[in-house]
Amino acid sequence: MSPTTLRVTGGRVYDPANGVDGAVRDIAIRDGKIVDSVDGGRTIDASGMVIFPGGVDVHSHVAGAALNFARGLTPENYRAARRFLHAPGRRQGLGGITPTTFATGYLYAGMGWTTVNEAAMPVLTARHTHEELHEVPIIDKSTLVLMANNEFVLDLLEAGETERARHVVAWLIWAAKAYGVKAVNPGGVNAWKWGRNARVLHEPVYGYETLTPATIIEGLAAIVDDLGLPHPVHLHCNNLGIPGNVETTIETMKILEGRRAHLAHLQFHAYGGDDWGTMRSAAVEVAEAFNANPNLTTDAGAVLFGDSVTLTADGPWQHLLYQLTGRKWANLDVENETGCGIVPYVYKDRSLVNAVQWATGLELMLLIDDPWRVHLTTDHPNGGCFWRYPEIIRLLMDAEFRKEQLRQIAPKARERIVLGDLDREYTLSDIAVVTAAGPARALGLTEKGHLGVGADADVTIYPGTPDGDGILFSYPRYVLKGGEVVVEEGDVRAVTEGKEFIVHPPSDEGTAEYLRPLFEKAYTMSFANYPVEIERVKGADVRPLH
Amino acid sequence: MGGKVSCTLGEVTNRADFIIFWGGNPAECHPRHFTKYSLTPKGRFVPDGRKGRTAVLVDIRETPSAKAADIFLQLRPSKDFEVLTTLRALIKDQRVDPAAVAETGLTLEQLQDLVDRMKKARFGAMFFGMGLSMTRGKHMNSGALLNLAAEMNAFTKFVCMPMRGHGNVTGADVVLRYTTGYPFGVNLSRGYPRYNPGEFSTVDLLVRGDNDAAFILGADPGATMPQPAIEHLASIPTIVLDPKVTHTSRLSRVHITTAVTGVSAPGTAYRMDEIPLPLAPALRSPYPTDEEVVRRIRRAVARRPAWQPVDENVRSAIA
Amino acid sequence: MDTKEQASPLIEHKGVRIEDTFAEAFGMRGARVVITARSPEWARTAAQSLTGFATSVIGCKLEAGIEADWPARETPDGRPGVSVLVFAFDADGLAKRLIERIGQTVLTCPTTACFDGLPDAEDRVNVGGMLRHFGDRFQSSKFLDGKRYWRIPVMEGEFLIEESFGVRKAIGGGNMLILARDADAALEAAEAAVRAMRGVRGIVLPFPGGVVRSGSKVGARHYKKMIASTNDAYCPTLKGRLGPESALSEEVNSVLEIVVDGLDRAAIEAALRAGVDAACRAGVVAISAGNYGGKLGKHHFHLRELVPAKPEA
Amino acid sequence: MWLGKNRRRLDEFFDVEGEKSEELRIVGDAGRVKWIGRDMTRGRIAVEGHAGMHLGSRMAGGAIEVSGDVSDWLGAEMSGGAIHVRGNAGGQVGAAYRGSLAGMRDGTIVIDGRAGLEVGQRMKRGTIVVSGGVRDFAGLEMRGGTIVLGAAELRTGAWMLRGTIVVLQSIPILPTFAYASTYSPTFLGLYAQRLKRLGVEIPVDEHAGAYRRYTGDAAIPGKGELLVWEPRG
Repeated sequence: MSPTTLRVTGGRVYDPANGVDGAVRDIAIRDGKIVDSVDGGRTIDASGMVIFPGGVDVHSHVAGAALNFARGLTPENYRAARRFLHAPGRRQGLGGITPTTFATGYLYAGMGWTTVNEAAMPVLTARHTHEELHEVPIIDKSTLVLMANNEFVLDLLEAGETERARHVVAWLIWAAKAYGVKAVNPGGVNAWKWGRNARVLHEPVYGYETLTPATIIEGLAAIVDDLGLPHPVHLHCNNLGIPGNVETTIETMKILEGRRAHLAHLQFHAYGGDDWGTMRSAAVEVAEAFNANPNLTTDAGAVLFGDSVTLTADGPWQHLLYQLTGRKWANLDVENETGCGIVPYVYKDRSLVNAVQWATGLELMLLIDDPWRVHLTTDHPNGGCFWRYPEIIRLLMDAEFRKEQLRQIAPKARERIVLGDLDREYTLSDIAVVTAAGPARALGLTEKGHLGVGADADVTIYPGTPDGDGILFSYPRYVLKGGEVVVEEGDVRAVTEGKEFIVHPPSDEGTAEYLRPLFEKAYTMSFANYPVEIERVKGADVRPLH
Repeated sequence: MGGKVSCTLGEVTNRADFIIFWGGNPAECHPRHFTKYSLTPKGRFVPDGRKGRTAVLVDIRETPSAKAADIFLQLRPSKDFEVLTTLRALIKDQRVDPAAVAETGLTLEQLQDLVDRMKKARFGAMFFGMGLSMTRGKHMNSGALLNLAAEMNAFTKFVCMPMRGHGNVTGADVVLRYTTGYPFGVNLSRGYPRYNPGEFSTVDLLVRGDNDAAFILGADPGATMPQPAIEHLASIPTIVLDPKVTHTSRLSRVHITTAVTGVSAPGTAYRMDEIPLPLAPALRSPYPTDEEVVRRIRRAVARRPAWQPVDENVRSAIA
Repeated sequence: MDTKEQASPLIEHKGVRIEDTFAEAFGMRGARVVITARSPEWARTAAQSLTGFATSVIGCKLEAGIEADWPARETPDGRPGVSVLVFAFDADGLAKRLIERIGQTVLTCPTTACFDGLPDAEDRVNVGGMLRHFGDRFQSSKFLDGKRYWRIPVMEGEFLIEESFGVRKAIGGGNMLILARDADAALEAAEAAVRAMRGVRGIVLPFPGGVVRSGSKVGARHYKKMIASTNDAYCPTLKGRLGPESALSEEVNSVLEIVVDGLDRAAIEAALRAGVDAACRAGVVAISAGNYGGKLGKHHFHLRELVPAKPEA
Repeated sequence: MWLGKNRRRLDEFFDVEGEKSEELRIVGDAGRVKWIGRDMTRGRIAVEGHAGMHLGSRMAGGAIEVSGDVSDWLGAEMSGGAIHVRGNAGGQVGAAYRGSLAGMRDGTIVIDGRAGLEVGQRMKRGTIVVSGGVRDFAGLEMRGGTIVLGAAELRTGAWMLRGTIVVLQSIPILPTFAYASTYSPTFLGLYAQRLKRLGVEIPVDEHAGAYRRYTGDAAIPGKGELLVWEPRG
């Protein structure tokens, strides 16, 4: 069994939430929590090593029907993937671009990340998402439920029934056993069900009289605030990936003034130009607008060169990408709620568009002043796999290295970006902010992302010097999750079960009865079977509201 | 290169105004499909129900489902691939050879008419059955229809999905995908998942006699598989878990009677559109559930010394 | 040209004086084009057309000639063929000329196909890969054993051409002069020499019928703009006017030159050796060679090395 | 080597003789031995008997000869080298493994006997010859390269984008292939010359016949070609 007490001594601690910046401190752990001091138990001598709070991924796609669809679509990726052989206490699996469930847990923990937010879950298949998450070991998880194309919600917003809409959203969150609300291409996914998109924020969504993407964004942001959810509305803006979308993104920020919101994978929304030939980075404009809006948080959605699978609820974008690449395409529309598209993709450094994307993600992280408001992500697996985060960390910390990399990219792209002019280098403390403290704060997970007394004992201990590739963060020496040593010397040593964070916002008692007839008209299953039973969410941890 | 463009069945109910059934006989094999999902129900954007939809049936014989269709296209056996490939060309305004088309049993005019109607549809849905996926061409026939549906999205909205067979086939497919990465035909004998349909799929393993034991759950290969496969099953230790005695039980060493899933055993079943449905048992059964039996076998096996896979990339001393 | 007759020990071959001088030749870049066709005649027709108007780089930017007939079993596509050697100052020029000439003379010629004859050469120029544009995107390619071939649809059927052609260092301007008593003797000797030299692989004789009657000198005495002008020292009709400046002795009344371009020194030597031997016959006074004092071209072929050493008499 | 899930020594199954060498001779029935010559880059393997699945899979160089039959996935995704099978082969010769975008990338496969389904599926380059004929879907989704077939069943060249399939007798043609002309393609001479050295004859004599050229597959739309030999008279 796990030791109930543990001490980590002699390491340099980076705990920005508590103002600790590289001081040598001892960390004491009892019953999975960080405490002042302990007597006895195991001691890990971390002299010469650096200590971080366990990483927190604010936006990743690790489970659910869409990801599972992608798995089936790309067997060729698995043949080249890292293999996990089964062993006593450890299950088989495959890594790669869309790792299998067990492998996902081992890979995140092996990298030092201990909390992951699955960013897109329909209510209708939430039961399945939770089944998968249950099979993702070690790490703690949370989910966001897709809401910006749910026809019940859209109809109410169109009718101006915001009060009722709030109750419906609350009811749906609990039905899905979700932690927060995700809005993907508001109105656009719904329009895609007729093969259309929502390109203009202030024009009615196809099929509606007055409802615009702007009203959906405003409405959902208000509802999430009113419900007091720990995490604000998590928004995937309209026009993802399209040259010139900078205008949409900045306009979205205006719509959100005075509201909390998290803008997902900002890189994909920060392009200038008119078409693929003239596309350029608009990171400067976007970062400037973002810096002026302290109500917002965001994550990078950085791109790394190499294979990926793009996977998003943004169905129309995926159809466009399919037509551009001429490769495989999968699409799965979910009745009444959302859709999803999947297209395998290769980011090439010699491609103008891809090189601009690569630079834009880094530029945003370097141009946004406050590291607390921008988090490290690749929108896994869209921009690159989560297990490649250490590569981004190196790029952020080393301006010289960035300049070297710039020489490899399509020469034309160098005129479309500003990365070469940016000398900022992240400090270790900044890295602790963008990988753990910041995202934990944005998610409202008060026991995560720091090492103060009372925090969950999720601790990652890295060697004090970089490895041969100049990457400091690829292999932690130790990873503690809930006070247990789960990774030691690059090997998964103990496989624990993680928690699942959910919320239970209040909804009017009549909400179910209001929804039932609508549901029976729109859906093809029984209403009683719609909500996920709480018993099906293993390790559920219902979090308080504001 | 192809794609899989699908949706949940409610999307079809609410939106589809043009529906093609290919190589299937839902009227007899999926009796509630027409009435519950695809044809007769009124949908949000198809308020007239059946009147608001055009149904096409493509098959090699006039099954009872033909009566439910507005258009019945009868093609000659094993010509599905030829017809679908022709349709893929026609939607792109490419020329085809009328004489070769005629050999399928359908005329070029019939197919052009079908294409014109498909393009005029607001939301098209295609369903296919074993008449397509299990006849000459097999997975390539299904692939042809899936590709046609994907490519139709350049003109209008189209989706496509298989009418899956009995049992929780879709569920097995879903769970295998998230645990191993692959949907079927998975081999774990090296300690990690390997996949190769034709090599590791059950029928191929059995026909070649590659496996030395069989554990069969929720299937009756003894009724459907080719004779060499059946003979091999009979020659090795075969264990069957099933609520009733099946063809496979008769040739197995052990048959364990289990509770009927959904009737007296709980769980999750996946509908053909991959929606998970909770199963609430209505009755009690004197028999254990499949899950219980598997857990008990697993516990018993765990008492034996464990087999440890060796990483084949590590060139050990044995080599 | 250095026109002085050398007063050195007398060399003789078959009774003909071999002047102790040398041919001065230049470094060039060469390629070999193998043309096949349905019949040997069509292959030769294309080859003749390809090598037409390619006597001297000075006036034609290219020197070319037919090297050999190839039996069907030796060609890449198993049809009868002809190989052609082409020479230019550099690889770029060679590529340009090949594209122009193959495009106009082989692509257009019925039943032909066109292959690289220097597969081992490391330097390569893109020829088929440019000519493919004639196909207006209807062309297609085949990749076999590391080589790409282009298939260009034409009215007759298809024209097949290899994408890249090997280029190697080569030598141009090897030569010999036949100094004869009269015009008949000069021509007969030249014809005999050409017949003998054409049996050697790796060389071509770029002038008409292999023979040039109008040897030239660098520049001109009177016209400043002329790059080359008549080789007055070897013109028999000018002996009277030039006096001692003429290179010709009393009995010489006609001179013909044979110019050899080859892929390497050994091939040119073999050709000259055969040529000198064949040209030494009745009516021929002497065999000489053209040079520029040895300062312009780095390849020198000394005639005395090309005739069998005479046993000491 | 592996027996099922267990790792065993080679000499439990074979009598092993000789020194380390670039040449390997396997004598006896290896019909159930998979992955012979997988990933090989040079040298020579001679199998005197049958060989199992995935023979020469992903090989990049060298040569393999089999005197008997081989199973499926012969030379799958190979990128160079040569394989010669005297007997018959299974399906997916030179094909792409499931999901891969490209099958055979270069090299040569010669089968004196017959082969199964999906020969040369998604191949990009290289040459496959099956003298005895194949089953359905030869050259499926082919993207380049050349396949020469003694005979073929249905759907030859289905969904091909580019590449050449030569068939030495009349076959059923998909409606999405358009007949173009009857001629003697010059480039076939190149292949004929090369394959003659491997003991394979392709007819190129204009007096003996000509090839009917079909282009397709219009479903893609592709610009591949089927060349079907038609003897004169």
